[in-house]
Amino acid sequence: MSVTAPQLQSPRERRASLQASRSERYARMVEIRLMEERVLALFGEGLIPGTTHTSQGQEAVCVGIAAATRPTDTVACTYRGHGMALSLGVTREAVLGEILGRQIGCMGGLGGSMHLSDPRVGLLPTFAIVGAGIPIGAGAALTAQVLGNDDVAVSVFGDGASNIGAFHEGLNLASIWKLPVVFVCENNQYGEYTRIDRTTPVADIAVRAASYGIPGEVVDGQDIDAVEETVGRVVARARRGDGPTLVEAKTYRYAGHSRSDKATYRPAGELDQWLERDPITLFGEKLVAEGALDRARLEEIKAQAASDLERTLEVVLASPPPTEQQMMAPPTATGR
Amino acid sequence: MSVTAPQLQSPRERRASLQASRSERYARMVEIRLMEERVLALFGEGLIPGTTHTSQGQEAVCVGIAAATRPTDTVACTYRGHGMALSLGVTREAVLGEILGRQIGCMGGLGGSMHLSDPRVGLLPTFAIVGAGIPIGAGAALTAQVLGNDDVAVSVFGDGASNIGAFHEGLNLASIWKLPVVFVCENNQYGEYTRIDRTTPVADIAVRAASYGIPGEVVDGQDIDAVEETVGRVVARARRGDGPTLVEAKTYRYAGHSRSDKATYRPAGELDQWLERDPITLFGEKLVAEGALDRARLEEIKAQAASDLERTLEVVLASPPPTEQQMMAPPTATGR
Amino acid sequence: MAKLRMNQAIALALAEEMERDDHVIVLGEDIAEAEGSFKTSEGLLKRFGPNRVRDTPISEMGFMGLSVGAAATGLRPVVEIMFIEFLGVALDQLATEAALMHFLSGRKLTVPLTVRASVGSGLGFGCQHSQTLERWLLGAPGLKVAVASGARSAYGLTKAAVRDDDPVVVLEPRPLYGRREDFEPGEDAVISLGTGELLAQGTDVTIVALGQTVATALAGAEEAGWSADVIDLRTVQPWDRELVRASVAKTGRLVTVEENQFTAGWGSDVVSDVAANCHGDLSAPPLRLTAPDVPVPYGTALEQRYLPSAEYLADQVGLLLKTGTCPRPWWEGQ
Amino acid sequence: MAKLRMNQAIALALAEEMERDDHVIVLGEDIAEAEGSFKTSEGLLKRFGPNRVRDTPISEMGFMGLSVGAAATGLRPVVEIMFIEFLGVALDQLATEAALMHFLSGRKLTVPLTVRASVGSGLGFGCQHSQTLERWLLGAPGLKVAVASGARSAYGLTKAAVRDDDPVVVLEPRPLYGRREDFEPGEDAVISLGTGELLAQGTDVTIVALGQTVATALAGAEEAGWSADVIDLRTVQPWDRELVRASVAKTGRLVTVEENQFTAGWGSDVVSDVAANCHGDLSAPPLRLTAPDVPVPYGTALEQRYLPSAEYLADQVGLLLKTGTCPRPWWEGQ
Ligand SMILES: Cc1ncc(C[n+]2csc(CCOP(=O)(O)OP(=O)(O)O)c2C)c(N)n1
Ligand SMILES: Cc1ncc(C[n+]2csc(CCOP(=O)(O)OP(=O)(O)O)c2C)c(N)n1
Ligand SMILES: [Mg+2]
Ligand SMILES: [Mg+2]
Repeated sequence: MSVTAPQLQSPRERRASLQASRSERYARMVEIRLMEERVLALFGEGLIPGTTHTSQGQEAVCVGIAAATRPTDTVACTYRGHGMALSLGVTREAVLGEILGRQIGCMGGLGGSMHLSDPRVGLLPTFAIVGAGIPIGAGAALTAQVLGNDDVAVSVFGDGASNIGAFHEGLNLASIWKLPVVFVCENNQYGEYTRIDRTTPVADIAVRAASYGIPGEVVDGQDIDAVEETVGRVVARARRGDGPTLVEAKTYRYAGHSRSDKATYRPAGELDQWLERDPITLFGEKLVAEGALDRARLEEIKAQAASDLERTLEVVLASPPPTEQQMMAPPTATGR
Repeated sequence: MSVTAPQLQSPRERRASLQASRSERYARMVEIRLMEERVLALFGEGLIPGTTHTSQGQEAVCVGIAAATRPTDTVACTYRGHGMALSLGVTREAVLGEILGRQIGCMGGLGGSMHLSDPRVGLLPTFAIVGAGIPIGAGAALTAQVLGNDDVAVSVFGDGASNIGAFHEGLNLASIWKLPVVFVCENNQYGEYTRIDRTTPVADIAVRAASYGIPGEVVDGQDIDAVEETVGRVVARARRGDGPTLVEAKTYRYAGHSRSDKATYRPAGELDQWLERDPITLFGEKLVAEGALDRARLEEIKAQAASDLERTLEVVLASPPPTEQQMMAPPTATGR
Repeated sequence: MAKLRMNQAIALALAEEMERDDHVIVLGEDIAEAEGSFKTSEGLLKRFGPNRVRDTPISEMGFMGLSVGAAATGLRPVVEIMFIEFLGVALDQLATEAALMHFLSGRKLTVPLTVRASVGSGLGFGCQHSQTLERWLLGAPGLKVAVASGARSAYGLTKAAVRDDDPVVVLEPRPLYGRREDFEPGEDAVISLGTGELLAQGTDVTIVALGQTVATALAGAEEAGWSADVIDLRTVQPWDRELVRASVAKTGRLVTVEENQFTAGWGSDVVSDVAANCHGDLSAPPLRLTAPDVPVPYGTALEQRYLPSAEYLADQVGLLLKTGTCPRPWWEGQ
Repeated sequence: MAKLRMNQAIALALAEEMERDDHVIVLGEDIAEAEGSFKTSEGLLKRFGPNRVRDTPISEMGFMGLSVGAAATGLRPVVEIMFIEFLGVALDQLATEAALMHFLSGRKLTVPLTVRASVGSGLGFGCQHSQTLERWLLGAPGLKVAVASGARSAYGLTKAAVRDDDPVVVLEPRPLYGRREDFEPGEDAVISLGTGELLAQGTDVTIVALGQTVATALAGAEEAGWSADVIDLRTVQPWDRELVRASVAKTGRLVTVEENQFTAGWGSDVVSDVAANCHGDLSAPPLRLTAPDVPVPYGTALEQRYLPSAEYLADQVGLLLKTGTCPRPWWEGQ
């Protein structure tokens, strides 16, 4: 019995299986980790244009959010969005293909690493301008509120983004209109090469919720169950019509900010400390302790993910880059 | 003995006399009140182009700030800035002349009611874009910090402005750099025609200071002594190098938002309640109670202010509007 | 037929579109209870309720962003930016997010967003509340920009914008809000975005105008000793290249009348297109009539000096015809 | 003589100006400890300390605003905007506040602010990190905009900007940061803002280029069967109208080479000026070579197709000379 054959699954199916099964969540975290590591390697090989922002170490946050929401909910997230896209169900081919600039990518290879999306699982095009997605996510919640359905939206952003105006305006608007939106700050301790405490005078970004009269919560971003529980609870609150919440997930990115950044600005030992609480290891141990999976199974999942990734990469590399004609299609929906 | 003959005083002298004498502060508040009432009347007569924003009822805030600072300090304030300009020492001719679009105005009549300034008493051109002056004021504090002098800056803005991004970014920057700046929110309960509680989910804007790890204080904006004490104390703190403070002055504008707005959106009785705590009456009574002035003197001051205003108006109306040549002067300092 | 002020025509267009499609919502500062600073949303709150007609905080970046997100997920928001200058705090959401989102979604999402903003000089508001600033938006792939020249075109453009599946900005010259125009509302009045309108026909010159300057162009052409094709461009992005080129092919001369300052106004793009495509047709150099390269002055008297007037237009075109060269702008005579 | 990469030339210019005047400070995201995302502030923190070299939070509106206030009160701040697109969240502070503050102070305050921003395509960053966007700034009274075309002009323009008493934006094409150029640093290398430079002389055509396209223009002109005046505009606001007109008076033909999309690029203003002022001199219609009106594609291969290349330039100019009419752009052949 193989874990899954995700390449055969549609995004909706990938999402459903993740939501249904804890072991699938584990597998997805592994999938993300391996994909991100491979992306960095591919960047080193010159196969990825421009830049790319990976999320190793932060897998529990995105998978936890995907587990706590449904595909009709909307997610606005950032350029550091490969993991979120995979979590929500976007296929590996669509993600890796886009990062590599191939037609098989989710926008045909014309957008790139910073711009992943799939409306079928609620993923808005990921945002390359810091903070831009915060109010836009809240706008999806406005749609739900105006139409009177019970969808919610999740705006995901970094610690650094909490210092930009769009954060302030987005949270304030969501509060006064009681929009069904959850704001998740992935506090990975750094904005580019600068430690959060050099730009942000509060220890917990969650305290900023008080400025908007909404609840603020801190959650251990390395513990997927904690993320799912917290996000799930405040998503339910939003769905009930009780308004927005700010959730701060404390986490860490293992790699540098982008492309070839070696993150030499980090104090010695910091990475090691975080590696001790690796979200995949923690979750794996827990699943074993619970008796849900045994260690051999964990290894099988990893092996499966590795071979799935290889197959994905083959498929992606066989896909051509977009054509001149594709580039020249009008950028408007109406063609004018 | 006449109160003063302010028309003969330079802006610096007007500032110095206000800072030196409580009765002069009283006189200045009266001057502002009469000027603002006259401005509205002149608008009604068609003598003021475009729009104008008056500040009757808010006199204790601007005069209190002027009393608590010195002319080498910098003040950034808003289009509702006639009172602030007069408080800081800008002459009546310069203020009224600008509002009426005459050459005698502080920018030669080319700027208008929303754009008053006088660098000699630290007044930056008042800001017509909501929130713009908040970080710009902090920038003056950056100058003081970089140059190592002990000047401070005061950024003054409305309650409505506390929902705009520049507020968030400006306060955060001031905090992390410990800039010598005081942020004063003139909470006059309305942003244009909308009550503060419909746009702002916190009862006190001062609580937002916590988002930036700085002190926040609420002060009675109708009590000039309270404003002077509070602003003076936090200005001193900033001067010492101990960083910024957010001060919220609760106040009320008696007139509408601008030009001919009749403020019918206000609940019946609200204005009357505030009129019971009129800042000029309160301060006058206090001066009388203290024995500093007697009632006859208060009346004299008012009469003097009224006649000064008449004389100012005569002078201003005798001043021509700016010429085509003045309009055509290059907008750059270098002439290119 | 209805004789409406421009602000009434806009409110009517919005009401009709809200009636027609309950995904249309409107939001902005003081647009609900106060019915808009310029009374362009009169009656909407009462008729459609607070779920669809919303007063916002002073947070242009925020509510523009919300509207982009709402548009991408199924609504058709109409956002009011009270004065175009306030886009300076929200441009990212419009020019970088809304404009590119259809493209960035692999062409799967649409962003049927309408942004309305008041523009222009003539009311004495001073230099930061008197510009047209369409130049901030020109050249942005994905964005359409229309400019109303009166009640009729405001009505037709607003309806077209709300129905369009792309982000459309409709600019409304403030001095026209109070001016009445007779026209027939209804489906036939909806304007196809991207098309200009030939308002007068002549043989000597093609005058291209936009917004407020349409009236200037018509007035200037009326009494003159020459005759002109007068075109209301109506949409400045994309603009009706065919209409302008065809007219210039006939008249042999082009004059743009612009409210903006001289440098890099929309007229430069029109002139540049005509220069490239109608070179052989041009019997005189193309002429741009604009404001000078200084800030808009305070006060309505100087403002009138600042803007190109109908008399100035008549004179300049007369000189162009007589001399076959571009007359210098008034400010160079100084 | 020094052979420097463009980023080194910028760091050198900044260091020299900071040495020369201790009112010069630099600030931006990751410019101090990390020495700039593109290493344009290498060595500055070490040399001038954290009081004058400051890392900011991600708050472009905020730190641009701080810089405007600091400039108005005595400092000469140099702000880095990492990618020009980020101006979309800070435009108000630059175009509405900084640009107008001298005017609004009754001409009493000066705003010696320098804003540096990286621009352009060619490195595969995708559509929101690859534009030039000088169009957001063109036409703003009070603002100067310069564009570097290599180490030498980056050095000269940066020094000029820091010394200028008005707000100046210096745009730096990203692909040039790593490219070396030989030049003599020092006072003589400072460029007078507003002046273009004639880089090659010829008789058949005047080619006006800016930023990255200067190299394209020179390369295209080199092997061609025609000869050209090649002008590096250097400052795009105000731009050197005299230099361009004089050249066109000589050559009779104008071609602009622009990195931006076709609609409303800076070249439209150049063409429009020349069409008006050199009508009689033009023996062929003015031609604009630009990118097409679609978003910048991801990936360097398509990006190269997207941008006007030297070969395309050579071909198009050849056609212009041969036919006397504007050849169609490559994308209209499709
Ligand atoms: C408005 C804006 N400013 C600056 C940038 C450049 N930039 C890209 S990512 C980044 C750091 C963001 O940090 P954070 O919000 O903590 O997210 P993380 O990258 O850590 O996930 C910066 C400054 C940008 N994309 N947009
Ligand atoms: C960015 C921006 N948005 C909107 C406006 C229009 N506007 C001018 S004053 C005002 C209300 C401001 O309210 P508040 O900050 O409370 O100041 P007050 O007028 O009460 O003194 C608004 C919305 C503006 N000038 N700038
Ligand atoms: Mg971070
Ligand atoms: Mg207020």
